[in-house]
Amino acid sequence: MQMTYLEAIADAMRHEMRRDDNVFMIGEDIGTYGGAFKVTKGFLDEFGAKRIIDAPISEAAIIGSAIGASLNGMRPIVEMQFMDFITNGFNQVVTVAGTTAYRWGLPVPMVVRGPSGGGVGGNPFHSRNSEAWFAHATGLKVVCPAFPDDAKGLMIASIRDNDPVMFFEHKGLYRKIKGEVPEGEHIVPLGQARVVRKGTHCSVIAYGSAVHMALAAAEALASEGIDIEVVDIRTLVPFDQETVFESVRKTGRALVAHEAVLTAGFGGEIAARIADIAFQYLDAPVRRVAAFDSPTPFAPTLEQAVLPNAEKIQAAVRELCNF
Amino acid sequence: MQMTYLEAIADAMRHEMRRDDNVFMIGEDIGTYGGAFKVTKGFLDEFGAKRIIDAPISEAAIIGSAIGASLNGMRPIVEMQFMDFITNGFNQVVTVAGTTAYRWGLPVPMVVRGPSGGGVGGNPFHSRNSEAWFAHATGLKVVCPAFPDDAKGLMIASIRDNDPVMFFEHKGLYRKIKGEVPEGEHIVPLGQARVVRKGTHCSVIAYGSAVHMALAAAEALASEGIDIEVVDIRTLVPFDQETVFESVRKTGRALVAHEAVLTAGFGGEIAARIADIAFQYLDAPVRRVAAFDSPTPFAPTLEQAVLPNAEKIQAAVRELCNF
Amino acid sequence: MKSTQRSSGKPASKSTSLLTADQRKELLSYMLMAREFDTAMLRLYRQGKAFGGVYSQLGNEAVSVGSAYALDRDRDVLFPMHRNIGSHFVFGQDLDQLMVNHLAREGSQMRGTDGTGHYADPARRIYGNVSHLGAMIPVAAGFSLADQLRGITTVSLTFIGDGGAQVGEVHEALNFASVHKIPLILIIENNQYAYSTPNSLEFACERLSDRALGYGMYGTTIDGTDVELVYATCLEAVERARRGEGPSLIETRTMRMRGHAEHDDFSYVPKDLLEEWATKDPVETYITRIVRDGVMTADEVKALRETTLATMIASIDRALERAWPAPEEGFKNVFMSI
Amino acid sequence: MKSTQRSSGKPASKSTSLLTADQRKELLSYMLMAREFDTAMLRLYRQGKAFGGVYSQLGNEAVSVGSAYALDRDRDVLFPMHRNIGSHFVFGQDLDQLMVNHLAREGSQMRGTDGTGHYADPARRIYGNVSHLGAMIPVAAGFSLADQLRGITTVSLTFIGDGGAQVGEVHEALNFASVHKIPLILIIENNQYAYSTPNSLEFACERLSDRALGYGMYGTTIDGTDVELVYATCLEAVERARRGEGPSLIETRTMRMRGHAEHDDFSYVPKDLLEEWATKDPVETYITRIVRDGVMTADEVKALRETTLATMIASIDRALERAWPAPEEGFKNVFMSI
Ligand SMILES: Cc1ncc(C[n+]2csc(CCOP(=O)(O)OP(=O)(O)O)c2C)c(N)n1
Ligand SMILES: Cc1ncc(C[n+]2csc(CCOP(=O)(O)OP(=O)(O)O)c2C)c(N)n1
Ligand SMILES: [Mg+2]
Ligand SMILES: [Mg+2]
Repeated sequence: MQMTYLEAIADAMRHEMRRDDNVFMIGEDIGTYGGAFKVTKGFLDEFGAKRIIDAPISEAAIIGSAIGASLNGMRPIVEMQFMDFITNGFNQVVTVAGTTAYRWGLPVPMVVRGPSGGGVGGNPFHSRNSEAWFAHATGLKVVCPAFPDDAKGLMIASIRDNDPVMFFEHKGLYRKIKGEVPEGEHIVPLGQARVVRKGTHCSVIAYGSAVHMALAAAEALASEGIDIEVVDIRTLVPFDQETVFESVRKTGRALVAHEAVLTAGFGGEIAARIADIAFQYLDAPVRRVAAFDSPTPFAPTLEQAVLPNAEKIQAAVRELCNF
Repeated sequence: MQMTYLEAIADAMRHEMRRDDNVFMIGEDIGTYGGAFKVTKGFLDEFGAKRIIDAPISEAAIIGSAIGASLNGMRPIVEMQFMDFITNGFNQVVTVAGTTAYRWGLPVPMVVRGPSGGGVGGNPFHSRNSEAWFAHATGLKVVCPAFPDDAKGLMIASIRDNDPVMFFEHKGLYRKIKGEVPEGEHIVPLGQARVVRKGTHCSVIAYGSAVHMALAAAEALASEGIDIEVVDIRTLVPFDQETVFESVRKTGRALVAHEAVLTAGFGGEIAARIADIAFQYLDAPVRRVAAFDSPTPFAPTLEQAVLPNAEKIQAAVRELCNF
Repeated sequence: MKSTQRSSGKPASKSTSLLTADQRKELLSYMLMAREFDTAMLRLYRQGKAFGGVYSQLGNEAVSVGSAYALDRDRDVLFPMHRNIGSHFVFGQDLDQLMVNHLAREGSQMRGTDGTGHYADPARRIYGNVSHLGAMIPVAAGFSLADQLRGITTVSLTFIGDGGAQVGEVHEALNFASVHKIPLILIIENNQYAYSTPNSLEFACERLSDRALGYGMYGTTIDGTDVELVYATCLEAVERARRGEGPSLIETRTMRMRGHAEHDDFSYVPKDLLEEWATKDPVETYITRIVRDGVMTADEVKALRETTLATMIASIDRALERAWPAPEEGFKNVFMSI
Repeated sequence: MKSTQRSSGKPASKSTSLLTADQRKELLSYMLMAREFDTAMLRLYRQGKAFGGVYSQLGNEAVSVGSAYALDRDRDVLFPMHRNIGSHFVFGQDLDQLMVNHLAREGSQMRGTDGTGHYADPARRIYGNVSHLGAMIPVAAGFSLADQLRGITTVSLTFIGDGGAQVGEVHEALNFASVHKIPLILIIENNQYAYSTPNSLEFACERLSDRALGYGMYGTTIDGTDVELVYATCLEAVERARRGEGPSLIETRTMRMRGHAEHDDFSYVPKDLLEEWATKDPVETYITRIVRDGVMTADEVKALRETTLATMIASIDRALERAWPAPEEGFKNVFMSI
């Protein structure tokens, strides 16, 4: 069935809520209003106010109570109205959720999800890509889908997972990306990258919105005779080192791309791993394309300038291929 | 003058508080008690309760009010009793402090400092190395001194800096490391790495406690005929790419070491940069030694197992040199 | 010795005015500016020319204007929120500059890095906000704290919504301010809704000012549609602050008469609630009072209103003529020095 | 209809007992366990054999014991803090297991990943805490929320200090719990100090339970040295919770009779304050009462006390004989599944 990225996420959550009474949702304005982006439109009617909880503006209490509920056998899905507001519940995520399995051997099967990313005039406080913080926090799985079918399959896998999952939806993809999505049960296991375009000259390793930039770059580069492979890593934690390794071994060149700011971003992790495990196969430096190290600015001229895009990826690939 | 790492930090702050009335301190138990680690012992007597503010347990209010004071011309130094508790004030640091210059063009000359790191039986909540979060947050300078003289010089530079500085003191070094520290004014500019041991076979790029592990490893390796160069990067942001590049160009081998957990740590950033800018000089993969991706456990057996140490660095260097 | 005071429950009201005719005229003019700013922005939104969210303050003008008017704009300091444009005007913000900032055009004090009411204008003692609700309250407290350390009393005025009041930082900031007797005034603008969420799902206390007791600070709940009452209540708070008695918490009761932002049709708000509050429109009721008291004639008000709207539209149009800031601005100023 | 109630200011006190002689004996035995646990840990600290901080609960025993005793340990759930070992005993924690956990030896329920009172023992309905003060309060609320969604009332009992009560998460959790009428009991253990910081630098309200009003929940302040009063007050809170009336906030007034942890000489505490509170020692006063009421003889109490201490020391010694957990444990269980 053709679905937008947003519909695929809603479909996954609806599927799981129908299937398992222990799944419930908590967040701001997710009930009557159906969420700021209308991801949970119709959920209140179908599942009632006990399972679709409109919470006060208290991110720490929202996440903390979800952790408590998950310790008591539930599988909460927490919506952050914007992923930016996770900074208000940060302590709950990294201090409590991310350490519980290690300390107590108890599962915290919670999904924290919401819109992240820029490119839509969101301003510095509605555009952040913060996935790397959580990848560096221990005990948290980190998921960044790029396509509707993955968004659905990864969401179902995340809800069923026994560990806390940070699920980053890219708000720019919500209604822009449409694709075929399997109906009913559809699971994409966490920890598996996906080669979304086969190619021979250079591997572009990306996730989230950057996968689409890479695919656009691939089209443009193809006309120049440069044939790139695009690997969508899909989940940052667990990280599928094998698939990345296979691709780089084959192409001998690696470009890492993400929308988050460059410094200490997850691209550093990917590039470092490539420079370690695939070193002898490399014919060129490992390079990264990412956002400039600034908050995401509001005015479209500035925002476009600082964010990565297909052209920047093209230019970098060209450099690597001419190395 | 010989000083411990802790004394050097206290000396720097005392120096700046005497010099500039706009410098004041705020934190928990820093007054009467002199701080949990006694860094501010005697400060209350010398500077009075107006400049040494014992605050309620409210990290967000502490950091937030320091930001406000700095907007009004002050130069606050904020003590986190343990750097772990920064997670409670995280939003203030990344959302407010780290974006103010960009948005408003106004300086937030604030230093947030405190003990971080493990190896002393601190438990998962008193041992975290969280510097990479802030390096990835934009608009924050990040400092991790390893030696008493640097601790002093970097602290003075941080207090005088017009940007918010996250200053990570390693609690394991507080009383363990002693060294010659210049009396009076002593400034180490932010953004300059330091080659703390010259060598030819392999560069070990490290910061904080890992510098001492690297130096211990260097001694041991020297007896095997392996001569490593140790680069202490000292400040993560701004990052001194040049010094790292020069070293790796010379040795042709790079090992990156830090005490923080591996995944998405700042070591990834350093390794990625080396794999990009120094690629053609590399004779071996770029490798990292860091903590295992877990919370820092409490029992000494476990803690020693998961943290990096000199032996792990030695083993990694040997591998690189035999590559 | 505690300045704690339980609010009376029923919003208080004063019938005689503390203010001179000129002051009352001035208050009305700011209220009209706030109102017509909204009208002009709404028009822009409908034309599809607005960029970013358009947050109306319809129904809240008396709070923004009355509170800021109680401050000394040469000494005190303002940390406004997203529905407080009225307070910017009271603090002397230049209209054209405001529009350029708001619409993030070339010449903006934020260089396009941000827009709407988020900007700071230190020369006018206005500091802006960030989107994260509650985050600027400790910052406002700290601003005053700095002057307190210098022996100067600088009152900080800031705001939070009925929704935002549930954020943890609000608690930390109020407690901190009360312990240190910081001259902070926090107005909780209870406009019945936080986005789509009604008061009943946000908190369970009777009055949000009841929280003052738990901080040992003064607290009261008042009718937020009465600009002179807001002014008088804030003036008392300013006086307490100047006497060194610390912070005040003032809950103003109003109604958010439009959606959260203009994209929101607010169909979740019961129609009769809107109708009830429409009769208490802060601008209309103040006009009635001003005219009744002979401060201005109805015609004078009408003329002022029309001029104000025209001024707003002209200023917006001038701002829109400007280009977006140059892309290079995006790469500047992440740090003050590097 | 609100269950909000202002505390009386002066701590209440009851003279007749709600409890049977057997129950009173049981209460005393838990108090003695708590007290002698501390004695034994202190001894260990002085021998240099303790690892990690040693946080005494001297003076706080009545709060831990009396509150947990009001719960139904087959239905309810406990989220203790760092000075609540007494409540672990009431909830049936096995002594040897507790020591092994506390001292992080092989066989610890935390496998050495953490120690002290941080462990969870789900079979005994005990969940531990983390060091970050206040962080577990929303978690405790969420635990009860889960059962509420299933139509079951599970009371969560948790604690925070006079210092920790200033953390933002406490505010968010209490407000959230009150809106959703979650059966949560939060005891604010006001023992006058947060580390070295006295109440006067922590908050400016008269009673920390005054904060209940701002959440529309029940609140009261009581003498925390009277175990039967703590019990009775918590029993009422449990009953309110079971009737669906939501959370309660109970401030207990005690004195921290030792340093923050044993490394701290607490020279910042005025000696006369300690002397004053020494006369109100919760264990000694309860013994006097028990003996006076003929529940036990002084000799019986003395014997029980000696046995208790011996038992503690023996258990500690058994724990210390164990090895540290194997290093490999450090690499396990970061995730439940990977
Ligand atoms: C910490 C945080 N969480 C969530 C949001 C998203 N958000 C923006 S405005 C809003 C509703 C605010 O309601 P209220 O505080 O009552 O102010 P009002 O808009 O009614 O004036 C929400 C949930 C935010 N900005 N900050
Ligand atoms: C969020 C946070 N900030 C700081 C600390 C450090 N800390 C641990 S205990 C303590 C004092 C606690 O005082 P209080 O809450 O009164 O409890 P008490 O120890 O007196 O029982 C502090 C500051 C912490 N654990 N968590
Ligand atoms: Mg509102
Ligand atoms: Mg205390």
